[in-house]
Amino acid sequence: MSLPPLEIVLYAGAVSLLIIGLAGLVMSEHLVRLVLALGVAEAGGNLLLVLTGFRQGAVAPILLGAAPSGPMVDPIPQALVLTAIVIGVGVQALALALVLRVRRAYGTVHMSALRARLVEDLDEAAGLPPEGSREAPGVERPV
Amino acid sequence: MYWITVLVVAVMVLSALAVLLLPNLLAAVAASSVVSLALSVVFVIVRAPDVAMTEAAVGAGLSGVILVLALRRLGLWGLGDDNRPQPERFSGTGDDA
Amino acid sequence: MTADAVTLAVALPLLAGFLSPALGRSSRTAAQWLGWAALAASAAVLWSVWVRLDGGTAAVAVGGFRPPLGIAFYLDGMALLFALAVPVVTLLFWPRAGTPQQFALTLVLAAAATGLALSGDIFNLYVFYELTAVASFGLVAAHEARRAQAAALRYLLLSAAGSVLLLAGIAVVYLRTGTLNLAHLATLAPERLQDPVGLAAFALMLLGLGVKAELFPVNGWVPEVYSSVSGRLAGLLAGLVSKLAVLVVVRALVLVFPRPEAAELMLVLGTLGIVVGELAAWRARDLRRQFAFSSIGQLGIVFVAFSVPGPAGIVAGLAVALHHLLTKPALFLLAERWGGAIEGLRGAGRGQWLASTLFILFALSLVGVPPLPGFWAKLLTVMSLMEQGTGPARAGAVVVMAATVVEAAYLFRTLGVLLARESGAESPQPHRGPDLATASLAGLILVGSVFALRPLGDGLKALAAQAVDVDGYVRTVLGGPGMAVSHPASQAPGGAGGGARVAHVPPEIAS
Amino acid sequence: MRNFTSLLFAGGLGFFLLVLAADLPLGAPPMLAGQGVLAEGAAATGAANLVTAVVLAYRGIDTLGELSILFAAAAGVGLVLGRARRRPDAEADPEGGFILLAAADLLFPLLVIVGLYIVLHGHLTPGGGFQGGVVLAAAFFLPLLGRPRNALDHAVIGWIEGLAGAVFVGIGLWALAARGEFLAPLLGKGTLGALFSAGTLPLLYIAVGLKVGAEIAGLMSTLQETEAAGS
Repeated sequence: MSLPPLEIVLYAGAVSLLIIGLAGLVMSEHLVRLVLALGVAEAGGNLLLVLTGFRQGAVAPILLGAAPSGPMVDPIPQALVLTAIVIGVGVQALALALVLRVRRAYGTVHMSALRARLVEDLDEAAGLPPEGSREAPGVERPV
Repeated sequence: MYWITVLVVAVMVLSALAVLLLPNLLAAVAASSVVSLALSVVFVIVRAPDVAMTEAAVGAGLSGVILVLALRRLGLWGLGDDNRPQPERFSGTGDDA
Repeated sequence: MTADAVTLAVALPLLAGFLSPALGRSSRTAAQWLGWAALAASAAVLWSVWVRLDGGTAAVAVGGFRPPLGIAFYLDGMALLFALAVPVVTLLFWPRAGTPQQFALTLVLAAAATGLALSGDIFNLYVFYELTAVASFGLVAAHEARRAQAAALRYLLLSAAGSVLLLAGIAVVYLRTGTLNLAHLATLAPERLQDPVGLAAFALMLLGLGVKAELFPVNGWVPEVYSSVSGRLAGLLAGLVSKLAVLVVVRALVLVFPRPEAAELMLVLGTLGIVVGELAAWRARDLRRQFAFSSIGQLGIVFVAFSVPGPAGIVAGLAVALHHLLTKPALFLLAERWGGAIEGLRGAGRGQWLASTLFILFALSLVGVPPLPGFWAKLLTVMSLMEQGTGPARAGAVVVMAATVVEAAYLFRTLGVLLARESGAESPQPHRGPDLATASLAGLILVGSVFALRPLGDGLKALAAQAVDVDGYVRTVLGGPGMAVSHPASQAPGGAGGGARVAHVPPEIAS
Repeated sequence: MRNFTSLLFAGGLGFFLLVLAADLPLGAPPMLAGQGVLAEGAAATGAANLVTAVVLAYRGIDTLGELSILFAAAAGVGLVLGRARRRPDAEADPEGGFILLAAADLLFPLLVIVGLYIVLHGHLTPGGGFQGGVVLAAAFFLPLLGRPRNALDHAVIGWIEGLAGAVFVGIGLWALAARGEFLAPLLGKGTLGALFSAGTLPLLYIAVGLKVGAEIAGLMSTLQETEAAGS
């Protein structure tokens, strides 16, 4: 019985974060928790990307002194992840600002309630009568 | 080294689960900061010091502050159970599934 | 002007966008003129590059780093056509009544869309894709009505989930191939991505890019967003941004994932999109949502057309996409003019003859009534599908034809209401002229193209031949002077350096 | 029902990704482009930190896009929360306690220096414009927590972020004019590892640091100033 190699442990961690985050995104109800789940999923994606450049026994891609002291890990995925992290926090801030605004306007922080009221709002804006008898609104929206 | 990695990854995954499952949102935000901190340790382990610094500053620090500010403005700044109190028609079913 | 200057088409709108909010504090007019100037300059640069290339192709190494290492922009007819459409359409749909912040976001959106058309590097495409996404969230949320903010939030969450999948797909591709450049990937793909893992990566990327392209399972945002924002913004998003996302998918399909399974996946999702979109449009009770769902259906046809391998599919897809790029924004402008529930529009079209004529024209073309371009686009699609001859392709062709019937049913029903003799309860006021001017321009181009079908067809064929020429792409990007010297791919993948190793002998994992 | 299908979806995706692991070259990536950067990155850019070389030189336009995303997000937050909508109760906010105030005053110069250090050494050591920018933003935001009545001047922030972005694009355009390639590295490479080396890369990182700092400070103070959502 040998232990799984280090990369597998890390890869499993990254995939777990991705799955947990995506599961949270489809199942959560509270808007703030949806934003949090998104952050977890992004963290998983970022780790996955960094792992694509990792190799055993290599050093960080920074030249200290004249000659490199052995093989280095791939710097490209690290640069990509720097970009992805900053993108993630920008999107998160915008999402939270929208949550605040939506809460102020609709008085709810729950996704299903928000969705129902949004549909009512759209009907009202289009001048449609608020109709309860309309067959399940879910049928009309392709998700 | 190996067991440290396993430990950090385990902490990271368990905190990620906690983000979804903790009933209190302030606690969930704290858990998400723990995810980021553990992740930045993992980045150090995979020889990505730049990414580790960014993740610690941005993921754990900045995004934690933004989340806490938002929670304060939402009036969810407390240690109660955030799934119940909203007086709404659709109360949080499935929030902690 | 050398081809290198094409980076200006991305850089200038960004520069103007950065300065716009600060400048707008002192003078809103100055910010507006700055934006117009930047977009006009961007269009001029792209036009002059197009003229210079004269049907050829070129690659631009951004920053001067040779392509597999640095980022390359690839210029061919298809890329330049869509890139040129960006500043032109953005100028036509400029948010005239907006704030300097909205100008800034519109400029950033234009820069990102241009980048999507030109870039030849998958992560750079991801960055531009995210930039279009964030800019459009801001633009949607800038509307005063609270429904716009709710729609923007739901759009953001869906889109961000898609981006995570896209990022995961990119990670899998990079792990397999060690490169991000599309041309380099095209050389490596036959060896490293022709298996279930490659297909999985394509599926992840398709779902991620599909959010903007209104692809079937990830298009829930479409009706909500398009019916909460102004007709100008809806036109911009439905007409332009969705097409550029499709363009990226097509590039990935042609260059990196030329497998029948990948095309079949696109065919199936596109077909489902047609069915869901057209049926929902048929059931919709207000003009905005009818057009939004119809947009989903049309994008489904685009995906179905592009799923046909070879130049025939590209020609058909480009025809449908360009036709939709022309008609749908104009229809959204007309919808803003009338707006509201279809039943409330009884007789609204009488007395507004220009608008009604335009509506009839676009509706007929969208349905595909013979002399109009929409007919030829659909005909090309159906013919290329039938020629392919496989079961799913035939089914797709049948669905496209059935969709035509459904489209005819609901568009003619709406038309009947608009032109009905008896007047409705309240007659909606006609407003602003400029919207009608833009729509009339689109109408003129549509009618004009009827008389230029042959040159247009030849032009599309030339574009398509260029687009499917994978060898040409690779040669242009990687084979330039001074680039092939120590191109890493030319070394045997098994032995390069200490780290490179072929995928199928991973001893650590096998143990 | 919805939860069940979602769980099924997530489980399926997880299973699928774990199966992928068997076919992926984990721990020994092909690194075709990566080898190239490792081999010639230092010589081509003069940066000792190769991640910085990739971020600012090889993939400089990615970084420009990333700055634009942050810019668009900050503009979006401003549009959504609205500058005019200042919290009516902001005047009534109590000042922070002595510890918070003293800490904010003590930390301010320290954070500014650390932030600048991180920005300026981005081409030599881990860190750079993004990390340093966040620290700078923290330096300016922290006193705000202690004294909620003093708000940051959004006009100044707007000019800083606009001009810093313009400087980044401007350096790119300068390279286009001088070398014919947008964002190509300019100026002498210097000695590897010296503070004044790597040509225009440190200048680019300073622009990044200022822009990121201004945007994040503006973003946080907008969030801080907005009125409570429930009211």
